[in-house]
Formats: sequence, C-alpha cells, structure tokens
Amino acid sequence: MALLRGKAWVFGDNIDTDLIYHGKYLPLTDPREMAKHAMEYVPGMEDFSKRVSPGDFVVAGRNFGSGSSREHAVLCLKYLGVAGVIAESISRIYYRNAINNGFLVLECPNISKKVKTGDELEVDPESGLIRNLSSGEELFAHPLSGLEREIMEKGGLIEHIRSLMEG
Amino acid sequence: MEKIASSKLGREVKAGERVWLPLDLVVIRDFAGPNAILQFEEITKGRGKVFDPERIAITFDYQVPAKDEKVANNQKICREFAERQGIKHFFDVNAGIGQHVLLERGLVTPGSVIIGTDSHMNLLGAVESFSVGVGNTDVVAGFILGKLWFRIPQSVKMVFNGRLSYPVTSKDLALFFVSEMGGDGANYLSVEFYGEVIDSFSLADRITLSSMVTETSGKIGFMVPNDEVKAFLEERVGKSVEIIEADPDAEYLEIREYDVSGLEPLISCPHVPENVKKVRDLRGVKVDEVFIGSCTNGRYEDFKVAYDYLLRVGKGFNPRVRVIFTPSTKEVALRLLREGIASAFVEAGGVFTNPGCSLCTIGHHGILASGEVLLSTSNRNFQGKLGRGSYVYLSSPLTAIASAITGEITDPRDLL
Amino acid sequence: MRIKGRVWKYGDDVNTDVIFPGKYTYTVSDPNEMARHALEDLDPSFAKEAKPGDVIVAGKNFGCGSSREQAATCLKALGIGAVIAKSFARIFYRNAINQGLPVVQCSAIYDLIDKGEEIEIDLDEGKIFSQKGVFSFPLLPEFVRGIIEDGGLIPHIRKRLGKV
Amino acid sequence: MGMTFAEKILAKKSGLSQVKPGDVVTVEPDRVMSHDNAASIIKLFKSIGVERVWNADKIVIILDHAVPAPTDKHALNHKEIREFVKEQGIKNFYDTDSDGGVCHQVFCEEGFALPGHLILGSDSHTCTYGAFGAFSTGIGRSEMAAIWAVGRIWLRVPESIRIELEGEFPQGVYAKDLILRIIGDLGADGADYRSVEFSGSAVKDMSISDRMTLCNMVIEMGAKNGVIEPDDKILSYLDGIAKSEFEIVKADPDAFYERVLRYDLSKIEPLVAKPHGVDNVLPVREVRGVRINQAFIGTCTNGRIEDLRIAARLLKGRRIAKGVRLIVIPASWRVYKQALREGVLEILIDSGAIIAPPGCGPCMGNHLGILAPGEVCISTANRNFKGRMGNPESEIYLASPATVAVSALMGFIADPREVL
Repeated sequence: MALLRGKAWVFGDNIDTDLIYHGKYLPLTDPREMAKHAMEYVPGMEDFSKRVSPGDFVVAGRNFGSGSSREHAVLCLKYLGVAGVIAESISRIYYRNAINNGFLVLECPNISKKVKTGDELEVDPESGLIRNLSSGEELFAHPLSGLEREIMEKGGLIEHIRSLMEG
Repeated sequence: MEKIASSKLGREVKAGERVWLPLDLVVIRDFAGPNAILQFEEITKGRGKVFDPERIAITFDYQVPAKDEKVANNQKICREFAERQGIKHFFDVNAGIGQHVLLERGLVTPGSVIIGTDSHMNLLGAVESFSVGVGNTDVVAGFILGKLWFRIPQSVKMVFNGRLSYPVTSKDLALFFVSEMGGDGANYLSVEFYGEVIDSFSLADRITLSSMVTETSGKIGFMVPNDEVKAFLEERVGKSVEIIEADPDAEYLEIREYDVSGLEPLISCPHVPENVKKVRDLRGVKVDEVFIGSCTNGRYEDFKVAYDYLLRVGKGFNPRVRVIFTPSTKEVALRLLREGIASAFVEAGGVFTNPGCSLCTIGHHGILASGEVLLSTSNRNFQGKLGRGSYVYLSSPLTAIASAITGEITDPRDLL
Repeated sequence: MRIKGRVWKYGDDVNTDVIFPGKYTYTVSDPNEMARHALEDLDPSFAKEAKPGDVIVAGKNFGCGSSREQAATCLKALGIGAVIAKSFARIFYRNAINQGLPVVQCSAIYDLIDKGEEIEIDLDEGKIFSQKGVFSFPLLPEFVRGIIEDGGLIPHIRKRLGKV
Repeated sequence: MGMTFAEKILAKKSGLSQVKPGDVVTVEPDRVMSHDNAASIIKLFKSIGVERVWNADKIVIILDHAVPAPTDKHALNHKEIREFVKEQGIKNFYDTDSDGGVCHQVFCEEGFALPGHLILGSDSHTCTYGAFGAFSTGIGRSEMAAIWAVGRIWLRVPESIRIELEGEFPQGVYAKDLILRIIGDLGADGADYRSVEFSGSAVKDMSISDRMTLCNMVIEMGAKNGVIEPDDKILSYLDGIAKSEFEIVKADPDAFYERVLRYDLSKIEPLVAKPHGVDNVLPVREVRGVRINQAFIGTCTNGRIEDLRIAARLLKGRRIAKGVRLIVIPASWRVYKQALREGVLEILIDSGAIIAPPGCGPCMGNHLGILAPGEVCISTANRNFKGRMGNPESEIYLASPATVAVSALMGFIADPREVL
C-alpha cells in the first residue's frame, strides 16, 4: 500500500453516523448522490462535500462512526474522494464497513489534538506512521492486521469473496 | 464469547484471533437489505442462490408501511428476492421490529451466530446469541459463503449486585452502564453481565440492557438466561435449548462490580447517549413530545409498567405534549389491545401506532421541528437524528410517562 | 394583457396529482423547485423544456382533483403564460386566477392547434391569434381580470387594503 | 320562482332576495377549515400585512395530512401552525394527538358541520359537510389567506343537479358503489361547477356515514358542493354537539334543476374505479382476479366505524392473502377508540392488517404505505390518479370497504358477494 498525502479536516469526538450521513438520506442508493450529504449534519460543516478535495483526510477524536450500521456513512466519504479516516477510536461497525469497502481507517491516539484543519499529512497505511508535514510532528497509528489488510488490498470484501469464489 | 466461537469451529479460539465463523442466520431489513441484494445480484450475475434459504430472514421495520417511493421500492426488492430465493422467514410490514420478531418466532437460540443490517442486532445477546450488526457488504458475504470474518473480542465482566427499587428500571441501569463505560468504552469488546440484579431481570429487562451495549460501541452483551428466559426460548423454539456458561477461569480484560441498590432514575441528555445525568437534576425541562417504544423499550412489560404508573397517578397527559406509543411487534400490539392498555394510552391523549421502529428512525410518526424537545425510551439521541435542530433525551418508560403527564422532565418518584 | 408563446398540448382530465404530485405538497415550497416538478407524472419533458410565455392547451376538466394551489403555482413559477382548456375544474380555476395565471375557456381551438405552434392571447379582447385562425373566448369578469393583472389575489388584496 | 338549495343559501348569505346561476355574490363564511396547509396559508396571510385574523372563532385547523410528522419539514409546518393558533387565539385547533384525525371527519364529529352554514375549506373534499345540509366547498391557499384577512369571498352561483335515489341496496352493495356509479355515468367533469342535491326516499334510510361518502365524492365529478336535506337523524346527531346555532335551508319545491337523474339502488352492484380516473368505473366482476399488493381502508371517504365494522365482519377469523399488505387507518381518534372498544381493531390485526394512527395516511402519497413501481392497490379512498399514492408507475383501484376487505382476503380483486 502506497504512501498517501492530503490535507486534514479535523472533527471532534462522537461523530456519529447521523452526523456523517443522516438517516433521512438512507433511501439513496447511488454513492455519488450519497457523497453530496457527507458530514452535512455536523454543525458548521454543512457544505463539507463542496469544500473537501480528493485525497484529503478526515481526522477525528474518539468514537468516530458510532451508531447505525449504515454503510452509507462509509460510502459517502469514499465517493467524495476522502483518502481515509484517522480517529482516536473508531466504532466497530463503522470500522468493519470501512474495511469491507476498501476504505482506509486508522486509529491513532491524540490525533485530533496534534493536527489542525488544513495541515498536510503523509500517511503510511502499512506501518501506521503519520507525518504532519505542517508541524513536522510524527504520530503512530495502529497498523492494520493481516486479514483486514488482505481485504483492503483486494479492494474490499466483495472483491475478496470474488477471489474466493474463483479460487 | 470464546466458547461460542470454539464450539462453532471445533477448536479452541482465543480473543484477538481473526476467524471465519459459520452463520446460523443472516438477517436483512428494509434498511440496507436492498443494497445487499443488489450487490449480491451483481456479483452472482443474477443467477446466484443464497447459501441456505432457511438461514436467511427478512424483516421490515424501518419505515413501515412504506414512507415514500424509495422505501416502497426497497421493500419490493426484498419481497421479490424472498420469492426468488425461497426464503421462508419473511416478515412483511405488519410484523414489527426484526430482532423481536425473530425472538418471538423461535429463530434465536443461545450460541447461535447471527448477523443483520441493524446496529442493535446485538440485543439478542440477551439470550446468549452472538448477534451483531453489520453493513450490507458483510451480508453479501454471508449470503454467498454462509460465514463471515470476525475478530474474536476480548471480554469484560460487569457484575451488578443489589436490588433496583421501583420506579428504577433496567433502562436506568442501562444508562448507568453507558455512562460508566462511555460511548466507546466497550469498543470491540464483549460484555458479560452478571449479578443479583441480572438474575432477577425479565427478558424485556435484559433486552433493554443488551440493546444499549451498542451505545458503548460494544460488540455484544451477554446474559446467562434464567429459568424464565429459558422457558420462553424453549416454548418458542419448540425444543429444549442449551445454556452456555463461561468457564470459571475465563480471562477477562476487566471485571467491574457494582452495588446498584441506590441507583436513581437516570436520563441521557443531548446529543450523545453517554451524557447521563440524574432525572431530578433536569426537573422542569419542557418536553414537546414523548416516545415509548423501540427495540430497547418496546416490549409488553415496558408498556405495562407505564400503564400501571398512569393508573396509579390517575391523570391524563399534558395536552401540550404529543405522546407516541409504538409496540415492537404485532404480538405485543395485540396483547396491549386485548388488555385495554392501548385503549388507556389513547384515552389519556396518546397516539398508538403500528409496530415498527417508528420515532427511532427518521421518517415516521412524529419527527421534530427545530428547537423541539423529545423524551424517548429509545437508545440514541444523536444530534439531528429525529429532525434538524431538535433535542432528544433518553429515559426509562416510567420517567417518560411521568414526563408526559406533567409536560416537563419529571422524576417518576415525584408523582407517587 | 397579451400573452405570446408556444403550445403544449394535453388531453382531458389533467388532474392535480399529475400537475403537482401530493408527495411534494408539504416538502417542496420554493417556487423554483416547484416549477421543476410541474406536470412531472404526465410529461417529464415539460418542466425541462417549457419557456416563459408558453401556453398549455388541454381538453375538458383541466385541474380536477385536489384543492392544492401548487398546481397553479408551479405553472406560474415556470413562467407559463396561460392555460387554455375546453373546461376547467372549479377549484383549479379559482386557484389559477388567485395566482395570476390566466385561464381561458375555449373548445374550438383544441382540435385545430398542434404542439409547438406559436399563439397569442389577448385577455382584454377575448381572442386567441394563431396561424390556424382567430378564436374567441368569453371575457373573464372585470374584477377577475383585475386580480390577474395585479399578479394574484394576495397582491390584489394588499393593494386594496393600501398595504403596498 | 323557486330557488335550489345553492341559490337559496347564497342569496341568504349575501343578503339578496333572489339569485340565479351565473351571478357572482360576495359572502362571509360561517366557518372555514384548514389542515396542514395552514402553514403556507399563514405565510400568505402574513404577506398581506393584516395583523389579526378576521374572526378567530370561525377558523378551524385540523392536522391530518402527515401525522405524526414523518419529516422535519412536516414537523416545522406543524410547529408554525401551533405557534400561530396560540398567537391568534384560534381555539378550534386539533393537533396530532389523540383528539384529531382526518379533518373532514373531525370537523363533522365536533359539530362544526351544520345545516344552513356556508363553510369553506382549503381542501377539495370540504364538500363532505353537505351531508349535514351545509353549503361547503373547497378553495385554495391564497383564497383562504384572503378570507382570514378580510372575511369575505366571491362565489359564482352554481347551476344545480338533482339526483333522486330510490330502492334498497342489495347485499354487498354500499353508498361507495352508488357514488362510483353516478361518477361513472356523469364523468369526471359531469357536474363541473354544479351544486348536486341528493334526494329521494333512499336517502332517508341512509346512515350519516353513507351520506358523507356520497357528498365527499361529488368533487370527483367536478361539483362545487353536494348536499342532502337534513332530517331528524341529522338533528338528533347534532343535538348537544353543534358548535353554534343554525337554521335549516331547503330547496324550494318549484326550483329549477339543469338535470334530474334517478337511481334505483336495488340495481347497483359492487363497482370499482380503475386506474387512472375516478370515472373509469366497472363492475367488480369484470376486473375480478387482478392481483393486488396492497389494500387500504381509511380516508375521509370510507374510514368511519361503519366501514371498519364491515371489514371486520368479513375478516373475522380469517387471514389476508400472503403477499398482500392491508393497511387500515381509522378516520379519527374517535373512530379508533370506538373500534378499539368494540374489538374491531383486534380482529383486523389478527387477520394481518396494520392499524396506523388516524390521518390521511398514504391517500395522497405522504407516508404510511407508499407504492413501489408496478404495484397495485385497492383502496377505499376517493382518487386513483396517476401517482396519487406516491408512485406514477403504480395502479390504484377504488372500491367499497367490503370489496377492499374481500380482495385483501383473496389476494386479488374480488366481489364481496362471494363471501357474504
């Protein structure tokens, strides 16, 4: 997995699935449509989908993605071009959904305090090393485990199943 | 947890391992189910058969009957899939909340492994089923392979000793647990509940507690069935069931013991469940709407306790407050109708709805306007979940009914 | 008052649900967005292609059904110049006038005119001019024309009450 | 020269001794009614610049179109209405709690629909109140805002049609079948701008509920209003509940009617209106076997206790067909409570039905049972327009509660006489 570089968007603790992707948009099935509503319910971030650039990172405090099992909350960020989510802790269903969709999620202690919105990050998903190029600080995220990395590298669980079926 | 996984795989499994577990049941709902079906059809090029049509269940509870065209279409996709694949465990829009329907229909047993597109699937831990909420992609894997990857969670043990005294309920204990754990305190963990309080809990009480494990990001919350719960399961399943008990020397990440005899009515304040305070400290906060129902507090016992309280106080609801009651299932609804409980709620000024998730999901039965306050017996009070700019508090059915009577947040002890 | 535009032609009993579906009546209130749903369930191309001044020519009983005023508002918001029909359902008729949308009752034109033709309506003379000939229609009562000229009932009342 | 009901009441209300069809009169209504659309009427009212409504006691607001609120937009509408009624002192307000229900049902139950009253509502089915001898008709939002501001409206005096009803309904045939027959015969604009008077010996035998079904649907043939001369049945119903004084207005015996039609009830059979027009009427037997996905019993047309009893009688101890959703929505909480007490709701739920809270439900596509593309619904409502229940690619058949219940039982459209 290659090194990633992008700008950080910093959010607080407990960014739940309704803030990431509100329940009223659940009937949507096209992920490009979903992307337009990403983070819409986070106060002050109503137009996040317009402001974010492909390759940017979502950085958050603890308990990111708590709540619903909705996969939309992963797809909306993925299809917006967000490179990944780095949070102090990530709620388990969200974590699974991200891995299953080949969307990078990393848990990194204190990240929301060490990074400011607009900082340039360089992330190595393999080792978990995160370099804040704006401050020069280095942070370490928990690297992905073998099985999770395997699924990620295939591009998600579906591709993984395909390869299992063919193999 | 390790025991369930070990028995499924026929070898010893330890926490931290990543394993593929065979699935006893794969459940989809009108929410996320259609996405899973469409993905499944795409991968299998429309010709695939599910691994076992007997081990798939479809329930509708999210926005029933269909709230708009998209929901109608989603439900239609599920109905056609059920028909095509010969899925017998299909429950249409009249049945109620999925997990509860599965329990009532005898589809859940201790030790079973179940996945479903509902983050509160894990409430089935109340009967020792390893049930977890997943996204639609996991379901597709389940449809095809009949198994799924899991990281076997480490376990924590919560021991609640003492006695809860009326009007303190299992919901207050659940809120206490959430505040003790924090919103991510049980992330990736399996929680086992023990103690005198748990032993005395009815199935409904257990469901309330296990459903709130989700709000601590816990994977599952187990309780060893007592005789009453075991009898219920056996009646529903139609045969004897085997209870699983953790080994005396099992390893726990942590063991916490509490004496909860002095527990007071608690309430969770906007906008996160872990923001728990004493009800009496919030006395006087005006409420616009009260909701009793959801997978957390939608069982017969939850309404019965509210009904008894209402009779005891002998007053109707504050006319300024909209009070909404939603039974979890058709079975619960019928019992409430037969016993005159539904009637009493309606006569007191409340709205009694058809079974389902109702006011716990956006899109049905009483969404709030900006600035309005809801007191709900459900499990989440995320910002904007039930209407942009609204405020949601979570409490027990007793605190809810007391507040419906007065029109402001009220400690249920105050009216007795 | 004169109106000039192209003809959009529809049949009998064009009802309020196809003009403006009920599912939008409480969720869509912005006139521009309302305009985008005009005649959605009958002719999806209409809202996309109709130009200001264009005229709807329809058969009998145009606007039957609900009292929803949005059925008139959405056409007005789209810039539709007038509706000509063999007959109108009464609530729609009132609603159209109250929205300042001219409604013209004329049967003769229906069989002769085709979609896309240019026509011109003179509301004060009661005449429709087209390449197929000139058609007359009964004049609207003067006070009704007054409401239309003021842009609808609300502006009309404001004017009368001196609140302009 | 004698006057019809419409001529007489419009003459009386405008202070004239005589009016004729085509005249335009200005009148002050005795009562006006609005539902959730009061929210937009409020905005229009405010834009006029008048501070207080003309007469707070004459305004009735009953929330029903989307209750309890299914989205935050609906919730906001309701909130704005609650604030407005408080600010203006409008006491006749029925919120989304268990006092309300479908506006027309509640309006009648609460004793607002009175003989000789002139009532306007911002809903097309306001014509229902003719069952009580009122002149009632639907208007738009701007017009309602104007009435709130100035208390007056212009009305054109309509031509009148008289429909004489004789004979008795055969078993399995109801007022809904009769009104479908009449609409089928006259066409969707057959009574455009007209006042329709129902008379004859059969009307006297009809329940108030049946009379409401008849008057409710006259709008489906374009009528301005429908009316039935009040009798003792109406007067004893109103005894004690009438919200104000009233005086019965009757047509003169020598009044002139543009048309007089006669129907023998014994010759009517169970009917449906096929998609997508209410006047597309056929005998049930000719569409027998059409598969249905959903059956709906409710609305201002057929959601009363009498209607629910008919359904319960047919469904008692039976299960609806697999693959069919039966949605039952009592027209008001009063009806709901009555049905609950009588065990009607229990019978219906046992048979597989869903009982949703009183309100309009899916009738105009707001929530609680929207159709998917290609689906078919048989409904006791009053409109089967394309897209009416939220989806332009679905189909709606209209029929009596008995026909709907039996069809739910069979899984396809069926004649109630088959199981009676």
